[in-house]
Amino acid sequence: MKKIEAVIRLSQFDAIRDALAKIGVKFFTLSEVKGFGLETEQKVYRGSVYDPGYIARLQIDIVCNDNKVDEIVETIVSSGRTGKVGDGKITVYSIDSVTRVRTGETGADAL
Amino acid sequence: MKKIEAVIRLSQFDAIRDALAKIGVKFFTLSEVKGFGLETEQKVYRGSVYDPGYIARLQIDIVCNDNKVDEIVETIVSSGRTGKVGDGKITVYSIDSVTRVRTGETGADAL
Amino acid sequence: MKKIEAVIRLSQFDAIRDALAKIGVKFFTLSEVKGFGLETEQKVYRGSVYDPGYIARLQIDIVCNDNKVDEIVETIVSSGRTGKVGDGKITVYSIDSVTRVRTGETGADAL
Amino acid sequence: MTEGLFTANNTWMLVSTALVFLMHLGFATLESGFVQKKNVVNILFKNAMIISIGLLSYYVCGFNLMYPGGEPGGFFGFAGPFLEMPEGAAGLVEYADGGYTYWTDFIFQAMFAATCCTIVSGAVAERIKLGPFLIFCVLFVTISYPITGMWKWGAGWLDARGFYDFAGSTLVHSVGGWGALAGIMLLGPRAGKYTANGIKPIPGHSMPMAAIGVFLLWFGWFGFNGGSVLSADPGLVSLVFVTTSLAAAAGAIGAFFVSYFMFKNFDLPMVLNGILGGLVGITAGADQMSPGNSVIIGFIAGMIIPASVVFFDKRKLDDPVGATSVHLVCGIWGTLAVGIFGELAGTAQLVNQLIGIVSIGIFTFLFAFIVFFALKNTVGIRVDEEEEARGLDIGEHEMEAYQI
Amino acid sequence: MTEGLFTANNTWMLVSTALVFLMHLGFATLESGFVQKKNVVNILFKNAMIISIGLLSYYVCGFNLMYPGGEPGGFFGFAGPFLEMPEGAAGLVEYADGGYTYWTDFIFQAMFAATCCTIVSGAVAERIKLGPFLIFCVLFVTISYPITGMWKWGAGWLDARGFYDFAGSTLVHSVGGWGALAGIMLLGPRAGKYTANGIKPIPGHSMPMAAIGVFLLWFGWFGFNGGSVLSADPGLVSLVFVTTSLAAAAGAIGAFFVSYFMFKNFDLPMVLNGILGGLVGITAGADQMSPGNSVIIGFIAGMIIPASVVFFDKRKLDDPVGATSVHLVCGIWGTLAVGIFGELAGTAQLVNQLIGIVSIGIFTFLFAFIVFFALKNTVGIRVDEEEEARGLDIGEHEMEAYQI
Amino acid sequence: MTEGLFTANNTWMLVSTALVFLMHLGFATLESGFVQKKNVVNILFKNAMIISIGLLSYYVCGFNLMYPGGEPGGFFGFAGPFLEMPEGAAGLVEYADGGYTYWTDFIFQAMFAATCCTIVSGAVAERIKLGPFLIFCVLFVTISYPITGMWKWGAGWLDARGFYDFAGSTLVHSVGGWGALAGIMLLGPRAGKYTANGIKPIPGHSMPMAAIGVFLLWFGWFGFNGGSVLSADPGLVSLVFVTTSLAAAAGAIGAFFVSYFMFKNFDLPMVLNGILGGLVGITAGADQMSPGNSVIIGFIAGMIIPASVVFFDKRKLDDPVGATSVHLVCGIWGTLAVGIFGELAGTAQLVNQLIGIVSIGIFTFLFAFIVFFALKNTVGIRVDEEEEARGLDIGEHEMEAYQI
Ligand SMILES: Nc1ncnc2c1ncn2[C@@H]1O[C@H](COP(=O)(O)OP(=O)(O)O)[C@@H](O)[C@H]1O
Ligand SMILES: Nc1ncnc2c1ncn2[C@@H]1O[C@H](COP(=O)(O)OP(=O)(O)O)[C@@H](O)[C@H]1O
Ligand SMILES: Nc1ncnc2c1ncn2[C@@H]1O[C@H](COP(=O)(O)OP(=O)(O)O)[C@@H](O)[C@H]1O
Repeated sequence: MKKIEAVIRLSQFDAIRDALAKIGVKFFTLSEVKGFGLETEQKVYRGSVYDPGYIARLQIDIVCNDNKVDEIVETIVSSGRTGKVGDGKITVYSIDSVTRVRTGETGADAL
Repeated sequence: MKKIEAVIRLSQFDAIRDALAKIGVKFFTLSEVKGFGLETEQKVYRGSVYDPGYIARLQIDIVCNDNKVDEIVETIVSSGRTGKVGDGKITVYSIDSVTRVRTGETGADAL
Repeated sequence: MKKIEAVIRLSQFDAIRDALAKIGVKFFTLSEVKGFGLETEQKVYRGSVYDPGYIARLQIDIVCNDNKVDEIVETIVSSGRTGKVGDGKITVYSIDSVTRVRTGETGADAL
Repeated sequence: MTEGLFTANNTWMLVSTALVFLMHLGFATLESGFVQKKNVVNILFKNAMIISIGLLSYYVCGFNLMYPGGEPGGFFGFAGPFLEMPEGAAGLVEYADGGYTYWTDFIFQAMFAATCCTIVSGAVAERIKLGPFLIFCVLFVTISYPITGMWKWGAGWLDARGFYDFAGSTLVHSVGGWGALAGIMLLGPRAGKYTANGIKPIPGHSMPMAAIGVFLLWFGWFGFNGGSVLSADPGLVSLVFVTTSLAAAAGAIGAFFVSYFMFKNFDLPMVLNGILGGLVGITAGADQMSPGNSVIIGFIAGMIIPASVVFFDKRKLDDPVGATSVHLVCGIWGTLAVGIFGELAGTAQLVNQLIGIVSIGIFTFLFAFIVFFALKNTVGIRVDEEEEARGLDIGEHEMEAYQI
Repeated sequence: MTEGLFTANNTWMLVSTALVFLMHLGFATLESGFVQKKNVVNILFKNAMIISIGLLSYYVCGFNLMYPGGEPGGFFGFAGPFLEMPEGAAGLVEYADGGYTYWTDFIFQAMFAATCCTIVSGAVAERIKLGPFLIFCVLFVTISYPITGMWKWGAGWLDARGFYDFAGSTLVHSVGGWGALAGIMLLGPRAGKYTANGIKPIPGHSMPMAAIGVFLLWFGWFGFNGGSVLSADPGLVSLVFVTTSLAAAAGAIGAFFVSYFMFKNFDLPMVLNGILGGLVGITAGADQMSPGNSVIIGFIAGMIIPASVVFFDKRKLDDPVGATSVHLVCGIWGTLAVGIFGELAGTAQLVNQLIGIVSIGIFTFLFAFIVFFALKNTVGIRVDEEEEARGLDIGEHEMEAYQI
Repeated sequence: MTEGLFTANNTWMLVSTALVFLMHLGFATLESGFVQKKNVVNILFKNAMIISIGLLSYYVCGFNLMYPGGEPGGFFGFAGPFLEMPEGAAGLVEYADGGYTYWTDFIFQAMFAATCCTIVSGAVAERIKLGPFLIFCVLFVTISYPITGMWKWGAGWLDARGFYDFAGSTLVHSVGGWGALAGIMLLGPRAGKYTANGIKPIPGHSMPMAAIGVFLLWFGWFGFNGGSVLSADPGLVSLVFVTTSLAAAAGAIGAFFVSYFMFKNFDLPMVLNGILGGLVGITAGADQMSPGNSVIIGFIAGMIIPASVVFFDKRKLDDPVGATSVHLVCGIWGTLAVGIFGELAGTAQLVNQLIGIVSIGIFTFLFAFIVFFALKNTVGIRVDEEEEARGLDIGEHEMEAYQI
């Protein structure tokens, strides 16, 4: 079992969701995060131009079987890319177990 | 050291919190997430019936000692279950270390 | 590759961000969370004094190379500490890979 | 009566009408501010429907139930459905000795009518089923409110007895408060409010919204009380402006001190309710009081609020917006105050005030209780646990109030 | 004409002016409530600029284009730029037989003018470029609105023909609606609204804000219609208050039932739009209808709303706030209603109403279409995809509406 | 004086009173919109208390300090505490040659009084201790405001000298602005605003709230300026409506261009402040200006705003809502403008205006500075760092503004 966490652009979410659906990944958990990175965004407030330091982003968490990982990462990269600085990052790590609350099933059956 | 991440129903949070407290787990971190899964929720806006695709959910993060894991997972399953599609998922993974900022303590002492 | 997740005080964020910047860690992902822990906060509403049970906190996620971990953890501890209960927790765990969406680069190059 | 004076009078009455209308926005914002985010669409929906239902039902029969004309001193009367403008001058300058026209009379009164339901809607919020609540509103505003209103303003038996209620501390606010009390008694508290280890408050989702509501209500009250002079009489209307404003201000101060003393805290919702308490308190005698009296009445009303809120909470009577404390308790206080302070003060008057409070209270409470009871045991009045936890916005309206 | 009556009349007209001004806050809140969080600064900016541009352009030439004086029955006229207060009594009591002064006339009319642009701004929200939109507004409010307005209120040819539009169902609301229609036709829908698998609604970010807007608009409408009596005539103004309120209430009920029947849902935005539909519907004949008529007119207007919203969505005409349904469709309905109900009802009148609707419709639609078309093919009128996705607040204003 | 005229006059003054009251909601929403989410309860609490304190203190002694009667041309006077309605006609039609009654006079003036404190509250927001601030307010509104007010409106020495301030550019707005300046000088800026690497703005948490505030203030200004005619004189009041509206509109346009030119950005907060700047600017001479003059005055005021905001920021004078720029700077500009444009224009007048600005400025600034200084060195006026970081809502009120 692996967990994939991808920090992406707001504007790419729809494209990524649709691309993932195409490869059969319809289930995931989404959260709103603030990204501090290379990309910055100029803002103006009451006459002061400044850089708030962060950009609003989305984080997608996907639990999947080991064999699915590469396909999912590639899909996110291809559908989430704009080529401009700030497209985001994808991290992958191993998890010990996943359990479905409704049934108590674990492992692959829980997905 | 393990970390347990549980995505649950809004409506089950109180039950889960109380159940966890009973087994001595009073400390955790909570965040609001959007769940894309089997369960969907019909919405209507200005005359259009549609499915926004997600449901508002809560994610509970618990850091604990290895021996506590099963008890906690079982507790969340039993107290978080409604039996209807959409009760959520629990993932467990190993962490290298946990540190308490206030004291710098690490490992079990940090909890 | 490691991932560091730190749950911190709202009031310490600026100090921590600046301290991290000093050691060259300028990139991270931030999210707003609710902390259930030892520290509690009394509230009053319409004449009832009560304890909501949680305190608003921030979570900082940092992906870094293994050799950077200790320095980062120490920096967060030293800059995030107030000494009062509730300074927060830092967890560290290993990740299999990190990918930069923009370029598809992986590993150290992706940071 | 010159045309100029008649026009000035009628213009003021129409401005008052518009101000009273705006109070419904005040209630809508106050109530949505004090409920949880997940029930905001529901409360807004109720408020939008209530004013609409109130105006139409008052047009269909409410107005003629409340002002049946005919023999004074009665208990009930009905001048027939719908409106009939009297021919010529009879509907204009002669209709109310140049105070206002027939149409003005109707629309000003109609704006008052819906208020009693709005008061109920806040108290029963976050758990009542929409359908049954709307049915209750139709009956409450079409039957109950006009009948008790007729007893005093319609030249009924209480009027004959000498009961005094200038702008409706009892006829409007207590009436709403009694309805609210009946409702929350039969509904029961919101899930999780009263726990084994004490009261667990359920904070409102937006204090700015609540504050906007209170300021708008104060603003509208200039029409509610000022218009109840039923002409633009310069001396009287301006006095009413003074007493109304000073009572509201004193209410804030009263609630400020008592809540600070009771909870060691600068409690915004209490101060906001204190302002409303002062306004409700002065309403019964706004034209009878000196500025000094109005300060005392408002200050006491403000002090009552925190105590009353705690009182109802102790009895597990769950009222998310404090409608019972503000409208029922302070409404009673204000009505009694007419017998204690000001021009009319005196034991005889005090007795009359009591008779009015009690008789209207019994009738209204019973009416509301029976209606809610009947609904409870037929269609049911409370949403199920799952829906209450998820929120009525999704449950009843399949949408959310905010996309934030 | 006594000084007292003149003063009372003028006072009412100025109160109405203030109320109509507040409608611009109503539009601002309604529109920001119905757009996404990321476009709120943009919509507020537009509304703040529109009222300012509208007042100034009306001062510079709008007023004298709309009321050129001279030969009645014409198509176009201009009394010269800026304002010139007639000497002495001519600008005061004699200016409008004691109804109001020259200054009152200007400022009351000026508050109306900006309305037509505000209506457009809601419909084209979330995707139009700010600069080009402001250019459109300047032209629309400075040229198009006054010219068609002159046809009727400026004693032009439609007035001579007997076309009747009391407070502007056509002259103000439909005019705005036609402009909105032209805009959304040339702009195209917001990204993601109309997908392969059907309509994907884009919910507004704050229902409380939208509800505040509707209540404020209703409140302001007392001045919009009540002031259109052009004096404080007690009988007429109070009748207008009654018809306006009952139509709004009936609009809510009409939309309530139809939307419940169509979508099996208690649809708040529909009920809110239903209220506005009722108000727009009664505007053309608010002084000609009996209460009963106004209930029917409002109820039908309310029933039209859900159907109309669905109709435009079917045609992929994307209108985030429903301006076309509320102001265009109900504006047409209300104008026709004058030929069907009330004092003026009759075939001849109905024909005149049709002529007015069509002629003004054609002129306004063409004007707006040509302006938008010219802008589209020069500077462009739509923001790029990236900006639309990220939001116009960041794109056009480099800031966000909320820090929450 | 006919009864009709008297009634019409008094009615207008009471409507104005209600409108000025609503400005306090305008301030409350504007200020809460411009502060951070974590300090919203605090700012609302302050606004609710200020209006209440203001009304009561004005009742206790403010009114009689500001209008002592007796010898004109003085510096100080006091007609004794509380209110005493003159017997019979003396308090009614004869009180102000039929303009309004004694009660109207009091309540209209009372609504003005609290304004000066509200202006301060916005500037010192997000860091001042609640208790000491309320103490300041009591002293400021009970002593300082009435004394300087008396100099002009109470027939004091400035009035005798020929200083002119129609509705209070100096007497109300600059006075508030001077108090604000003293406050922010002694408080210091909010933590993190002025950093080593330049200014780090702290964006307000809700632009819709701020926009609602500005529209409500504009709306209320019709009563603030319109009521300052002190009768319903048709010609004058309608002229004031025109000048007030055009100045506000021109202020928006002025701020629009300058901020676009300075920051290459469509800056909503600047345009909103520009509107307020235009309103403050016209206030001193709203009855003396032609429409053309008012456009110029408003436009210049609007252009001043962005420059002034930057100016204060450069000097590290941290004003979250821009109160000093809007009320102090534009208040001074508006007062000077009376000597430059309109009926009174002339060097002699300009000198008188300067004398008024300076004398009132010195008195008020010193008064406020001394009070804040005394509080600072006793109870302290600033919350500690931890509380500032966590927010005053939790710190002072143990609650949050939103549950979202
Ligand atoms: N070391 C890191 N740890 C955690 N998150 C990171 C890290 N580096 C970048 N991110 C996240 O990825 C987002 C995009 O990264 P950024 O450097 O802006 O662009 P790019 O990935 O194209 O170089 C950042 O906003 C941040 O949220
Ligand atoms: N593969 C997954 N990765 C991450 N989160 C998931 C995954 N599958 C489901 N979830 C989360 O669990 C929630 C519940 O899952 P769902 O399929 O709706 O019901 P159930 O778990 O009962 O089958 C989803 O809303 C989503 O937040
Ligand atoms: N076992 C845990 N698992 C996850 N998060 C925790 C755990 N214990 C504490 N936390 C987080 O750390 C925060 C601070 O912990 P707390 O016990 O309040 O203070 P301290 O860390 O100083 O003892 C909590 O609010 C919570 O968000």
